[in-house]
Order: sequence, then C-alpha cells, then structure tokens
Amino acid sequence: MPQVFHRSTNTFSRVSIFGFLFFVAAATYGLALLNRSSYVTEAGVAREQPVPFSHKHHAGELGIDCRYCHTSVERTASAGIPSTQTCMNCHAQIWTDSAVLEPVRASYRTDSSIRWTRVHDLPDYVYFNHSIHVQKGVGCATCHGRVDQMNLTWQESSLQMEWCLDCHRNPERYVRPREEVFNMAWEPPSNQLEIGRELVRAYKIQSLTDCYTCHR
Amino acid sequence: MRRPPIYGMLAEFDTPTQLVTAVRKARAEGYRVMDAYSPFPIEELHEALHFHDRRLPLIVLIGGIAGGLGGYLLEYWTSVIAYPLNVGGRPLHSWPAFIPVTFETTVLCAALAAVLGMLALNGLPMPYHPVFNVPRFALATRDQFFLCIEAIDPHFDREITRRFLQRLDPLSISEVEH
Amino acid sequence: MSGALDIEAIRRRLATGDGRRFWRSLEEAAGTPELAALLEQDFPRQVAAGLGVGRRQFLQLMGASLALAGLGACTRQPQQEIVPYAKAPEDGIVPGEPLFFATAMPLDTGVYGLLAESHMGRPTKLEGNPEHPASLGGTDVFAQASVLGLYDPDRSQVVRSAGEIRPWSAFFQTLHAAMQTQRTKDGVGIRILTETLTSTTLHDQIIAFNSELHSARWIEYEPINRDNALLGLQAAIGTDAAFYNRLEGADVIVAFDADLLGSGPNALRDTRAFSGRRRPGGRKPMSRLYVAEPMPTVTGAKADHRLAVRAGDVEAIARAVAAGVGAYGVTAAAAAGPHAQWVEAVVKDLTAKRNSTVVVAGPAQPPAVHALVALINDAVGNTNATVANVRPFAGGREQVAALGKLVEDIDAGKVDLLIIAESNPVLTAPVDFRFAERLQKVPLRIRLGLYEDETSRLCHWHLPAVHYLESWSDVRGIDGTTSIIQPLIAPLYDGKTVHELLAACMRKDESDRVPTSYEIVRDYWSRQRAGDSTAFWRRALHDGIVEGTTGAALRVDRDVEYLPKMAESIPLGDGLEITFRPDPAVYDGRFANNAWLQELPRPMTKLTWDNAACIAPVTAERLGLASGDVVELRLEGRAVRAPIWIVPGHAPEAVTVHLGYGREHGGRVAEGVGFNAYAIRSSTAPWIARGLQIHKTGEHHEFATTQHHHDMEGRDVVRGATIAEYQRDPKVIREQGEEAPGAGETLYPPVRYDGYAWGMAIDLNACTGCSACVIACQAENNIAVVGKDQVSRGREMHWIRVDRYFEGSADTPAIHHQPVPCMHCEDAPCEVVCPVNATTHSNEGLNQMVYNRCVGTRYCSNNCPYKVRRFNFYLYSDWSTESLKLQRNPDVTVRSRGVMEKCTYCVQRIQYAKIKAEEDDRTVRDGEITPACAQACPAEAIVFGNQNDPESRVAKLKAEPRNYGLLAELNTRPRTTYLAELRNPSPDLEKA
Amino acid sequence: MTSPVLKPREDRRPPIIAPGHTFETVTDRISRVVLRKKTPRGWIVGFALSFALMMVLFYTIGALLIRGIGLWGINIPVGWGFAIVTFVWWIGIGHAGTLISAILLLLRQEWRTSINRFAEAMTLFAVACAGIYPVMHLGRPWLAYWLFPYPNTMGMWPNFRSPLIWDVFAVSTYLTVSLMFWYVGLIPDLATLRDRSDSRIGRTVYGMLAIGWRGSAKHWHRYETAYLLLAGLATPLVVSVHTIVSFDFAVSMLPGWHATIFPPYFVAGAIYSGFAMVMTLAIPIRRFYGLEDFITMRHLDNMARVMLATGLIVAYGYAMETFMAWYGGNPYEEFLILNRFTGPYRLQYWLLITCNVILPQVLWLKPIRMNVAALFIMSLVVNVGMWLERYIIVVVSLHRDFLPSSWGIYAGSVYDWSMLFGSMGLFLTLLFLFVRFLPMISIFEMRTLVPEAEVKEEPL
Repeated sequence: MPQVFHRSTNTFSRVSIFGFLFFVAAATYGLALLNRSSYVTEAGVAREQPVPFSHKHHAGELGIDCRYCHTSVERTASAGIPSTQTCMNCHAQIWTDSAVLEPVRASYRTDSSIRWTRVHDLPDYVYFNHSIHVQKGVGCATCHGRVDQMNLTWQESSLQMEWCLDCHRNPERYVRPREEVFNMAWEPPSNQLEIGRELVRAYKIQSLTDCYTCHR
Repeated sequence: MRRPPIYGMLAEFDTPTQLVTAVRKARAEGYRVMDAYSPFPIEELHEALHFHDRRLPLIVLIGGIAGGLGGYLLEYWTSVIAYPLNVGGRPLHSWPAFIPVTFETTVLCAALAAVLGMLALNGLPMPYHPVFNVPRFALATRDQFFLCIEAIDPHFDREITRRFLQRLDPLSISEVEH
Repeated sequence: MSGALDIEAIRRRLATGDGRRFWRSLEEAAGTPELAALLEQDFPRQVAAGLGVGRRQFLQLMGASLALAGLGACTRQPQQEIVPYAKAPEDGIVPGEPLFFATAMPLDTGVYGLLAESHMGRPTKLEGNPEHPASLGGTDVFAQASVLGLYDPDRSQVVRSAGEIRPWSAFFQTLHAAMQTQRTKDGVGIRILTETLTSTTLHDQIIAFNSELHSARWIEYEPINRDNALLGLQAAIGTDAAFYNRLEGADVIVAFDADLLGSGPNALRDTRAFSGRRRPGGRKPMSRLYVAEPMPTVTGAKADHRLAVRAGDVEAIARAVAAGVGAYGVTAAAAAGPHAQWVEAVVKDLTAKRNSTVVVAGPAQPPAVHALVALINDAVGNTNATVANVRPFAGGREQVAALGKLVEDIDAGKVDLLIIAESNPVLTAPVDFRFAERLQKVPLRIRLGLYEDETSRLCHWHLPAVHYLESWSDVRGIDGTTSIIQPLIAPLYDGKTVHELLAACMRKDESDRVPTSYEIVRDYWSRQRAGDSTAFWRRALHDGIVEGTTGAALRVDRDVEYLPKMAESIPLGDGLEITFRPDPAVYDGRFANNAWLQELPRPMTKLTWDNAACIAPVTAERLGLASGDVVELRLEGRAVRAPIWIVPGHAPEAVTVHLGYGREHGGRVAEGVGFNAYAIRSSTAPWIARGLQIHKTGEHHEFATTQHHHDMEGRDVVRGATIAEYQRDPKVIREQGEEAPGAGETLYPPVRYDGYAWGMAIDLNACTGCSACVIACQAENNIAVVGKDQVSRGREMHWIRVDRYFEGSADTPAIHHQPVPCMHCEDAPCEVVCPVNATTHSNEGLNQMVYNRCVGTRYCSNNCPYKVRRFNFYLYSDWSTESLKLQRNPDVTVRSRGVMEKCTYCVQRIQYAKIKAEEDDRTVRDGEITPACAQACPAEAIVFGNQNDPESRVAKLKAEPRNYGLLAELNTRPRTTYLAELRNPSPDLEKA
Repeated sequence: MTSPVLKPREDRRPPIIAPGHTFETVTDRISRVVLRKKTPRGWIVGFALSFALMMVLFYTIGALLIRGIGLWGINIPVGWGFAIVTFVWWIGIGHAGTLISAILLLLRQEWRTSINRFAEAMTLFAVACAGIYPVMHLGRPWLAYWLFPYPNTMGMWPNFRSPLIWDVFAVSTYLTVSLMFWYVGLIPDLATLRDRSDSRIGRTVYGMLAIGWRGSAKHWHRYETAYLLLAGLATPLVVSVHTIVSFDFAVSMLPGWHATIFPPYFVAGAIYSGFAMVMTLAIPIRRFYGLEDFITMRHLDNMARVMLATGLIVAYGYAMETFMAWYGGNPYEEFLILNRFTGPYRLQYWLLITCNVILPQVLWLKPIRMNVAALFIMSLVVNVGMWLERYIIVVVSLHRDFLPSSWGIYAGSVYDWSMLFGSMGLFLTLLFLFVRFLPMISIFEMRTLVPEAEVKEEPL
C-alpha cells in the first residue's frame, strides 16, 4: 500500500527544513560571537597573581606614575616589568612584615624572580611597540583601561586584529595630547574628533594599516 | 466551508490518451477542481486542465539578479571599503577581476531559486497525500494513469460523479479517503 | 635551525642518500647526452619522501598552526608567565633593545674584528667592526656562521676521561701530578700543540712557561698553514716575514694561484680595496686583475684574464714573468709555453705601472713561487708601496716540520705529557706522520677542544673549550692590529680557555686557584700599558682595537747585503695532478658541524653538504667520467673514494679536492658528510701532488646542489661590458636587454609612493660571490636549515641566493655571480594571485609577506619570475632544541610549517629605524638602515635606501647608466636593481 | 521536456531504445537493478576493491595532514604538481555529465535520456574528487575556509583578484548546481522506487527522498519548467567553470600558461575527457546489467563522434600554442615549446600527442565506432592523454621559466601516486553505491520513449 507516511509528516518535514536553515544561521552567528567573547579573548578576566598586586591601590590611591615601574615605556618596544628592586624601594620601609609581601621579600633575598602571570599576551607574530604609541599620544588607558581602578589586573580590550585596526584606521577618535598620555582619568572631550584631527596633524600620526606595521 | 466526507473520486486509465480524453470530458462536464496523475510528463495534460503557472521563471530571474548584485557588491565592499590593500599595484576597484565571481553567484542563486521555487509552488515536500490511500495509486509511478475529481468541486456528488466516471470506461474507480 | 629534528633527519637522509641527480643540465650545455638524464626524464620516478614526525609533534603542529592562524575559534592563548629581574642589571639591558659589543674572532693567521648584536645577553648576530682594518665592516661566511657554532648543541659540555664524565678538580689533580714530575726534569717531556698562535697574551704565557721549564716544547700546527710563503720570503729577503697587500693602490694585480679575495687572513681587507678600484668614475682608473689558477675561485671569477693552469705549472709562468720584469737573479726565462701571450701582457702591465701593482702567490704554491713573487714585487717597486712585508707574529714557524719533529720525539719516547689545544691533528696531520697511532704512545694526552672529535677520542682527557664568544682573550692581526676578545655571554657549558689551562699547568701549589682568563688577559695588558689601565681597557673593549697597534707590525726590508736566493723548486712528477684546498664552507674541517655552512651553496660548485673531486670537462670526457661517479683517488699507495664533480674552467689533467669532510667524530652534522681528503695528503706534498690515479668504482653519489643550470641561455640576466666600451657609450648596458615599459605603458592608474620608497642596488662589479650575505641573512632572519635531502629536492630556504653562471667555452668560461633577493616588484605578480591577501604591498613599496595569513597555495612562487620565494614544505624551524632558540632574532617571526617566506629587506630593521626617527621627529637618514646582506658584504656591493631621496646612495647608484632591472621587460618594476658588470681586459690580450 | 516524437525514422542508425518495450518493462528492468534483494557477487568484489583504494586515499590525506605536503614531489620552482594536475583532470571529467544532461537536453537530443542519469552522477563524484585537491594541496589545509569571505576577527577578506578565489566560487557553485540538477531529476524515479519497493525501510527511505512526489500534472508542469531553467543555467556554468580553471594558468605570467587560447581549449579538453570517461563507465555497466536495450550502439556511436570533434578542437589548441610561440616571437615562449618537444619531459609530451591527437583519429572509421572493445580502449587512451596534457601544462612551464639559475626538475613521489589512485578509489566507491541504490537510468524519461507514450488525438 502506497501511503507510507502519517499525516503529520507533512508539517514535520516542512518545519524541519526551516528549522535546519534557522539552526545553521544561528550556529554561524553564535560562533562569531564566541570568537569575540571574553571566553576566547580572555578580556575582563582578572588574573590571579603570586602577589595580589593592586594597581588600584598603587596607581589610583597612591597616585604613583605609570613610569615609576614601567620605566622603558617611553623608550622601547616593551613597557618593562619592574624588578623586585623597584618594589623594595618602598617596601623595605613600609609593610615590611606583611605576609602578603613575603614572596617579594623572598625574591629580593634569594635574588630569584617573581613569576607573574601574564595579562596582555599578543601572538608571537605580532610586534607591538609601546614607545611609539606613547609618543603619538595614545594614552595608557586607551588600551589598558582604567588600570588605576583594577585591584587584580585584567585585560581590558580584545587585542584582536580588528580592534587594533579600528584605531589604526581612524586615530583621531582616540589620540590625546601627549601630556595626558599617563593621565588615567582623562576623558575624551565632546569635540574629540576635531581635537583628534589637530593632534593627528601635530604629531604627524600616520594611519598605518600595512601588514608590516605589525607583522614581520 | 464544510469539509466533505471524502477527498475525491479517483479513476484509473491504461494509456495517456485515455487520461487526456477523460480530463477533457470532465472539464466539458463542468468539473474544475481536479488533478491528473501520470508516470511521466504529458504535454497535453496541463493544457487539458487549463493549468498555467508562469511564476517560476520570474522567481529565477529575481534570484539571479539578487545573486549577481550581491556578489559584486561583496567584492567591491571588501576590496575598496572594508580593507583597501595595494595588491600588485592593481586598482582597488579592479572590476574586470570581479566578473567571474559575480557570474558564479548569479548562477548559484538563480539555480537555488529554480529548485526551491519549484518545490514551494508544488507544495513539496508532502509525504502524506490522500490519493496515496488508494492502493492501486502505487501504479501511478509505473504504468497507470489517474484522474482525481476532488470533493470540494461544487459539481461533485458521490453518485453523479461516479456515474460520469463510469462512462469513461476506466480500469477502476475508487473513492479517496482523506 | 639544525636541531634534534633536523639533524636526526639529516643523518637519516645522509644514510639513505636518495636525493636526485641534477647535474644533467651541465651535461646538456656540454652537449653530451646522458643516460641518467633519460632516467630523469622518464616518467616521474617514485621518490620515497619522508620526514618522520611523531604524534606528539603532530599535535604540536596543529595546535601551533591554529594559534598561528590567530583565528579565535576556541584557540585561546596559553597561560604565560612574565619573569622580571629580581635586581635590574646596571649595564643598561632593556628588554627588546639590542646592545652591540666589539669583539674579535681569530682564524688562521688573521682576525675578524666584529660587533656582536646581543638581545637580553644573548649574542644573536655578528657584524663587521668598521673600525677594524682587517674587517672594515665586512665579514665572511665563517664569521657570520660562528654565532651558530656558539649554540651548537653538539659542543662538548663536560670533562671526560676514558669515557667517564669527571669533575675539573679530578683533571687538575692529574695535571698537577704530571707537572710536578716534569718540574724535576725541566719540563723535558712536555709538548704543547696549539693552532697558529695569534694571541699576544697566550704568547706571553708560553714565554713565561718556557722561562720556567726550558726544555718544554711548543708546537703550532694547522693544515692550512703559511709555511711556503714563509720559506719563500725567507729565501728572497733573508729573514722571516709575512706580507699583506694594499690593493687600493694597485692598478694591476697578478694572482698566482692565490684566492686573495676568497680566503686567507687578508681577504676582507683585499676585497674592500679591490672593489673600491673596480667602480667606474672613481678617482683612480679601474684596476686589472690577472689570475692563474687550477680550480676556479671567487678571485678567478673576478679576473679580467684568468688562466686555467695546473697548480704545478704556475711556477714556470711566475718564473717567466719574473724574467720578463728583470727580477733579481732570475735569468733564463723558462719557456712560458702556451701562456706566452698572457705572460707578455702581464709583464707589459707590471713594467708600465711601477710601484702601483701587486703580485701575490697563494699558500698552496711552493716556496719557489713565493720567492719569485717577492722578487717580482721588488723589481717593479711594489715592496713597501703596495706590498708590506712584516715580521710574522711570534716568529715564523714551519708548522709541518715542527709537527714532524714532535712525531719523532714521540717515537723516541721523549714525550711524557702532550697538551693539544684546539688543533685536531688526528684528522689534519699529514697522513704519512701516522699521527693517530703515534699519539697513543704518549703517556699522558690532554685535549682541549670545542668538540669531542677524532683527537679527543685518542686522548686520556678531553676538556671542553669555550667558544670565542664566551671567552676572554686577545688576537693580533698580520698588520699588528690587536683586539681584545670579550665574551658576549657566560660560558654555556663548563669550559675553559687555553689561557686557563696553561695557568693551571703553571701552578706551584695544587691549592692555588686557577686564575680566570679575564684576570690573565687583563693582567697582561695592564703590564703592557702603564698609567690609567682602566681607561685604556674600557677604550680597547669599546673600540674593539687596542689603540696604537694598527700597522705596528715590524716592517722588514731586505738588507742590501743579502743576496736573494731562489728557493729551490720541488720537482713534480707527471701524470694527473691533485691539489688540496681549504673548503669554502667548512675550512679545514673545524666548521664541519655548522649546519649553516654545510648548507651554504659553495660559491663555485653550488654544492651543499658535500665535497667532491673537481675536474675539468675535458678531463672528465677523456676519463669517461660524469659528475656523481664515485671514483677511487690513489696517490702514493694511499686511496680515498670520492665523487666526481665537473667544474667548467678547471685546469685540465688536474683534480682539486677540498679538506675538512669525512669526519668520523665531531658532531651529528659533521659526521659522514663528504670524504676525507686528508687521507691522501702527505707532508712531502701537502698542496700539490702528481701521479694521481683515478679508478672508477661504478657507484654513484647523489649531490645536493642549488643550481642545476649554468648557462644564461642567451638571456640578459647578467649584463656587462668592458670599461672601454662603457666609457665610449654608457647605453651599451641598456641596449643589451629588452627595454622596460615606461611608467605610462599600463592600463592601471599608477600607484604613488610619496614617503619613503625603499630600494636596493646590487653592484655586480663589486660582488665576488663570496656568499657572506647568504649566511648573514640566515642568521638575521631565523632561516631554517633543511638538510641535504631537502636541498636535493629543490627546497632550500635561503632568502638571498647567489646565482653563478658560466659564459663561453666550458674550458675557459667567463664566470658571473649574481645575488638574487626578493625584487620587491611594484607590480608584484605574486601578490595578485594570492587568494587570501597574505602577500600585499606596503605604502613604502615593500612586498609584504605575512606568514600568519598564508595558507600555502604556492601560487605566488609559481608566478614569481625570479623564484625568490621559499616554502616550508615541512616544519623546518627547530622548535625543540633549546640552545638553538637562544640564537633566534626576537624581531623576526619563526615560520611554521606550510607557509611561504621570502626576503623582507630586513623589515625589522626598517621598522626599528623608522620608530627611532619618528620619536626624534625626523626622517630616517640615508645609511641608517642596512639589511643584513648589505651589512655583511665585504665589497659593499649591496646598497639599500630610500630611492625617493635623490641624495641617497641608492638613488645615485640607480641613476648610473649601468643600472638595470632584472626581467624588467615583464613590467614588474623591481625595486631591487643591478649595476652591470664591467671588465678591464688588457687591450693586447683582447685583440688576440 | 521532450514530448515523444516517434515518426518512423528513415536513418539506418540503431534505435535509441530497443523495440518492444512498454512502460512496465522499462520500469521493471531499471528498478530491478536497485530493488533486487541479493547483491550480485560482481558488485561486491568491485565495491570491495574500490573501497580499499579509497582507504589508500584516506591514508595519504592523513599522512599529508600529519607530516606536511613535503611528502609530495613538489619543490621550488615546481610549486604545483600532481595535485593541481589531477584536480583539473577530475573537473574536466565532470563536464561531460552536465553537458549531456543540460546542453543535449536544450538541443532536444533524445539519445541523451538513457545516459544522462549516471553521467550526472559521474559529474558529481568527479567534482567531489576534484574538490579534495585544492584543499589538500594547501600548506595549511585546516585554514582552507579562509578562502571564503566571512566576517572574522582579523578584519581580513579574500583577494578577489586571485583566480584561486574564482575557482573556489566556480567549483562550489558547480558542485551545488550539479547536485540539485541530479536530485531534481531523481525525484520522480525515487517515487517509483518508493511505490515498488516491498521492504518497509526501502519505502520509508525512498519515500523521504521522493518528498511525496505523486506525478500530478500540475507538478509535472512546474517540474519541467524548473528542469529546463536549470539546464539553461548549467550550460553557461559548465563553460565558465573550466574557463575559470584555465584562468589559474592564463592569468599568471609564466610562459606556457599566459595564453588567451586557454579557456576554449580547456573547455573542449574537458568535454573530450568527460565523454571518454562516460564511455569508460557505460560500456562495462551496460554489459554487466544487460542494459544494451537502453544504452544502444547508437549512444556509443554518438559519444564517439563527440569525442572525435572535441579531440580535434584540442589538437587545434596544441597547434595554436606552437604557432603562437613562433609567431609571437617571445623568446621565453619559444624556449618553452622547444623544451616541451625536446626537454626532460619530452617523453610525456609525445605520449600525450599520441593519446590525444593521433590515436583518436581511428574514430573516423565507422567499424571502430561500432566496435565496443575498440571504443573502450580508445576511451581509456583519451583519459590517460588528458591527464598527461595537464601534467605537461603544469610541470613543463614551471620547471624552466625565466631565470635559468632557478630551473629545476619535478617527479611525483609515492604519495602523489597514492593520492591519484586513491581519488579514483573514492570515485568508484561512490559510483558503485550509486548503481546499487539509485536508478542509473532515468526511468520516467525512458517511459517517454516508449511508443504508447504518444497521445493520439481522438474526438470528444
């Protein structure tokens, strides 16, 4: 007898077809979201550190300048991670017996490094240079966020290529006067765009989207 | 309107000629809501049914145009607007190089439109259909030819219709359950 | 780099040498149909490919590749750590900032003055020290590759005695005991064998040592020694002397079997001076170079008139020239035979240009020739004008004779304690000395060396030496220039210097501390320089030269009383001749474990990973030999099996073999590569021998060469003219090839480059083909070594290659060298065909290759008319060997499997300079950016810069009429262009 | 769609369907092959062999993924080898299917009816085989999806100037359209199988695939419109696909690749090889399944004629290349041709000329065209010849281009060969599954060739 299927299969078959199409679309979209999610980029995830160093306390409350610790940020590609020496400059005097700081003192005593967990990690084929960005009026906070409000430091931005390109394509949206670079609290003024354009002219900022700008 | 007790009345014929004649006669009799079933396409049949549907070519045309435009615009946007790159000193908008892909997307979308359009207009997929309830209908995909006058036809009447069909001396006549 | 994976693979492949034969093309050029060629042409032969990769590596690969893809899809960055200093170092080390230190590398009787680039305390790259007269900023392959030697994982790392790993203390006990007994008998049983002594400190130590133990003896031995020159000059001048030339003053140069541009302590200095005199429009006229030699060398390739003669026949020619110029005491002009014209021309030029010519003979020529050369130079007034005779450091020494004496002493049982520092006599000593067997008669044998090599195996104690980049020492060049060798890094392994070893011997009391070589060297120099030694020391270290030493070498003049004698000439038999040469890549064998050098295409043969018995095409034909045929070379009853390599331009009836291969111990790279030519090299004929017999074995050897076709096929690849033609009409160069289409002749709107426009000009006239650029590039750009098998499959990775073409007859061809990096075409064919935009153009005209975007279609390479792109067919980069990672340049991505790569014009240097310039708000100065190849080039043949700036050197060169673009008719608009090669032939010879 | 036109034929050529067939004989003969319970031993053996061969392919692919494409013989300068050669070869083979089903349909060639179904299947499987190569020949195959334009975190897009991107679109479009064309053609026959299958599974599976086809006149009407339109679209598509494949070479600047004649001459070559392959498959199948009534000598004759014609076009292509090399006066082109004639690969070149130009001339002779064995051999010869043609084009141009210094030699490695034969394994495996589970001849179209199919006019 030829009637193989039940009535319901008509509806079922059509629904399943549309359902499938919908599923594919949804999956694609979901994947795109996932790639940009903090799960993949690990943005906004505060990292456990051997010593719970708080930028909030040091940079925010005490108002220590970024460059006190990140000494080479204006001169070289890497901003520089302070040596234990730098910590001890103060902590030889204050909090000399706090348990939290024991690893620091130990490191200093035994002349062995503190092994910090890396927060900002670019792929090995990406070459980022701090000094030139600082030179051209890109503020610390522009990429690193309000570090002065972070207890444990996290990565603020996705650090994905499209994110870099956004600023490299239209720097005027993000640059600030050189003297404001290390000012965490600096907010873009309402007329950022026109100020930005002037700065771009003044600092001879190029919009560099050549591959070799970052990849070598 | 009230759902009729049965789907319709199914008459079985041996040759395409008989079927075509039957259809013509049925129309002459005033029946309109009917369908003919054959194991292979018969030009004369839809003529006899006075059935003409010209929407499909239009759908395909639209599909093609959409595909072509979509393809070209994608190429233009990615190479000129999204990330303009100097590739071997060629202009950003190297239109001659964009033609092949445009052509392919045109064909692709047009073909998709043709197939999906055809299925949609035919209301396929439809695994369940009343006519399948008639056991002999299995032969419709082999060597037999069927005419089904549906119950929703205003002229339809179990007795009259059956008698009318008798006159076409079919191999068999059966009522089609819903 | 050559690390675990590669070296293993290499060894396996060397075992199963299943590469393919490639010399067919040469046969074709010679017009001889060749059987193997037919096999080759036969339907694709099945090639067992293979590079074992385990499952774990597979996972690594995939993981790594995905990470490299930088695609988010659930590949998160692995957790990493930051490990800052606990206490920041004073010496200004800043992460990411390279530092440069001056140091020096000794080799032979000479020295390389070097600047070492150091990243975070790791030396990664060596450059020539511009201040140093022996380097003048240039380097050669040995200097460039020595940095890899430092990180070689095969270096010996422990003290070993009888196979056991022992502490230094144990050795010192033994040593002390032995010394105590020797002290009682005035050290009569002590022998110290070193390589040629160039360290002033070591010399001082040895003097001190001898003053205490008078009967101790010190022997220098190197297989590549200067005995002949020494004896020759002694005869001619009557006193020990060495020499160096001042080619900048030479209008005519005559080289008798002397590769003065290619090897020897003066090569860099000479190359710079020579190329300086070969540029048209210089203040002085272009010099003219005559060369008479058996095996083509880079010098011969540059010659205006090259005479392909057997080494043994050079003496007759030299004698004829001497007679021609009326050299003292040379009366009867030996018949110059077929070379009469050449000799005439030489004589004419020499007499015409008094005191502004140079005649020079090579170390392989017998003393007689050196004497003749000295007399010729005297006769035409070159001595002390263009040729400087100087007192050789530490008194000249006949090394072979000295070694012979040592062997006798051993037989006589006079030797109780033999200390061998560096020198590897078991491999390199003349075979008739049977050194290996003699050595084992010595009661106590101590070896200090970088590798546990053939000699170490036969010694009681092997002591790990330190690499010069790890050690304190000093070195003195021929002209007296002395440099302090300072370490760039603490010794990687627990090694000692020869200074420390000697100091240890000198200890009176076992409890005395062995002074460090720093103390020893420092102490020596503070004794030399009274006054503010610290300031002096700082200065010396900073400059890389001890001030006031340059040219301080004692000048020697022949005193008028002395009647020059002719060193009598050693009679050679007849029959086939064989000559022994240092290898252009592994020298005397000491660099055999350096994978960069092993894989360097030899300038003349373009062979890699091999040495060969080189013969002339005619001789090959006569003997029915083809390249790759394995033959047995029999000489004085000794034999060695060697594969034949046919070299156009080689002297007929002669065979040239290169030393330093066939190593049995001394590293995984070195072992089993090539054949050991020392096996037939005797003390009686260390350089030239006759009566060689060649016996076919019927076997075939697979060579791995990087160039298979040596004929330009009449294409205008290398353009050139004679200086006369060029001066008459500079257009001659442009007319040699098809005209490049003008800027307007294109359908595309022109792309404008307003800012910088980087470009490169390569002067073929200056280039000698020495290939220093190849190794420099390899060191700078983390270029992988692929091994013999892969090279034989045409998969070498060098970003810059030096093409070598023969022109004219196969017997006396003109030889051209052409370095080919990426042309950075403005209309780059490679870019258009890349489906994923992995290679595109920068707004400064760089042809950018982005590894992490590349999916590896290889379409770009197919469409590159210059074939300068290189592909990672396997995971060539060594990701596992730690020590090799230290050498990597942190500013260059280490490429993964499956991606294309190519010359970037050293973009990392460009970016560095640009950023520095931007920061001081200025533009990049001309010469501020120097790519590795340009920096290494001793001839300054490669010039890089901004061609938009009319004042830049590169713009000026490109403006010259002899500037041309390779294949420019394809309208690729290359940014790398060439300056045509100009020759300066003698009018007389040209007529003939 | 063709309405049955059965005016008595005057020509003496064999008929396209043996006389005496009715609707049910046609239906039963063809569907029996699929519906019969026990699988013929011959099929099992053949399938086992081709399956084993397919495993060789999978092994090779695994090895390539783990170790890298260094396993192949490719190098610099010869960056492309067997992979691209075989890719072009398979794509070419595919073309015959589309040509038969689409172009001959538009030309109302009835004889196509009995061969178009498995010709289309062949197309599908050939394209599937071809599709493997572009992916596997990548240095990093796991990134193949970068060739498709999709929004990504890198803000990067494909380079639409590259012929390889054109390929991606052409091949994927071709695959999709061929698939639809094939499936649409199958629907009515699937319905037949649904109704004739006596096993529950059979009914269900075929039923699902038949998506409730019931042969309604209205459906037939739209169905035929769609089928015609598809044919109309497939025809330019099939031409464009091999044109674009030829662009991979023509757009580059290599001597021997950079030629304007490539598109037409590639398309002709494709049809040439395609028909050869159809013949290679048709002859054994009709024999094995006793379908001589449906695939008659008439079909073989016609296919032989097409081969002859396209073969001549290809020959003209070769001649033209040589002529232009001389006439164009480009030294590199001149050298290339000489190198083809006398260089290291001359053996392959002259073999190619023999297979593609010289031997096929025997097809002028009717006795040959009427001799099944001879035709079978010829079809094999042409298959080999066309593979060689691509080999010559790819390898010879690459191995000696502009700078003599960078000239090299290429030879396929064992992995090249295993990949080539492995892909044939995949092709045959799919084909065996097809002939076992789907009607290899379009049943409903065959019905239209039966005499009774004609509607005789009779008065109401």
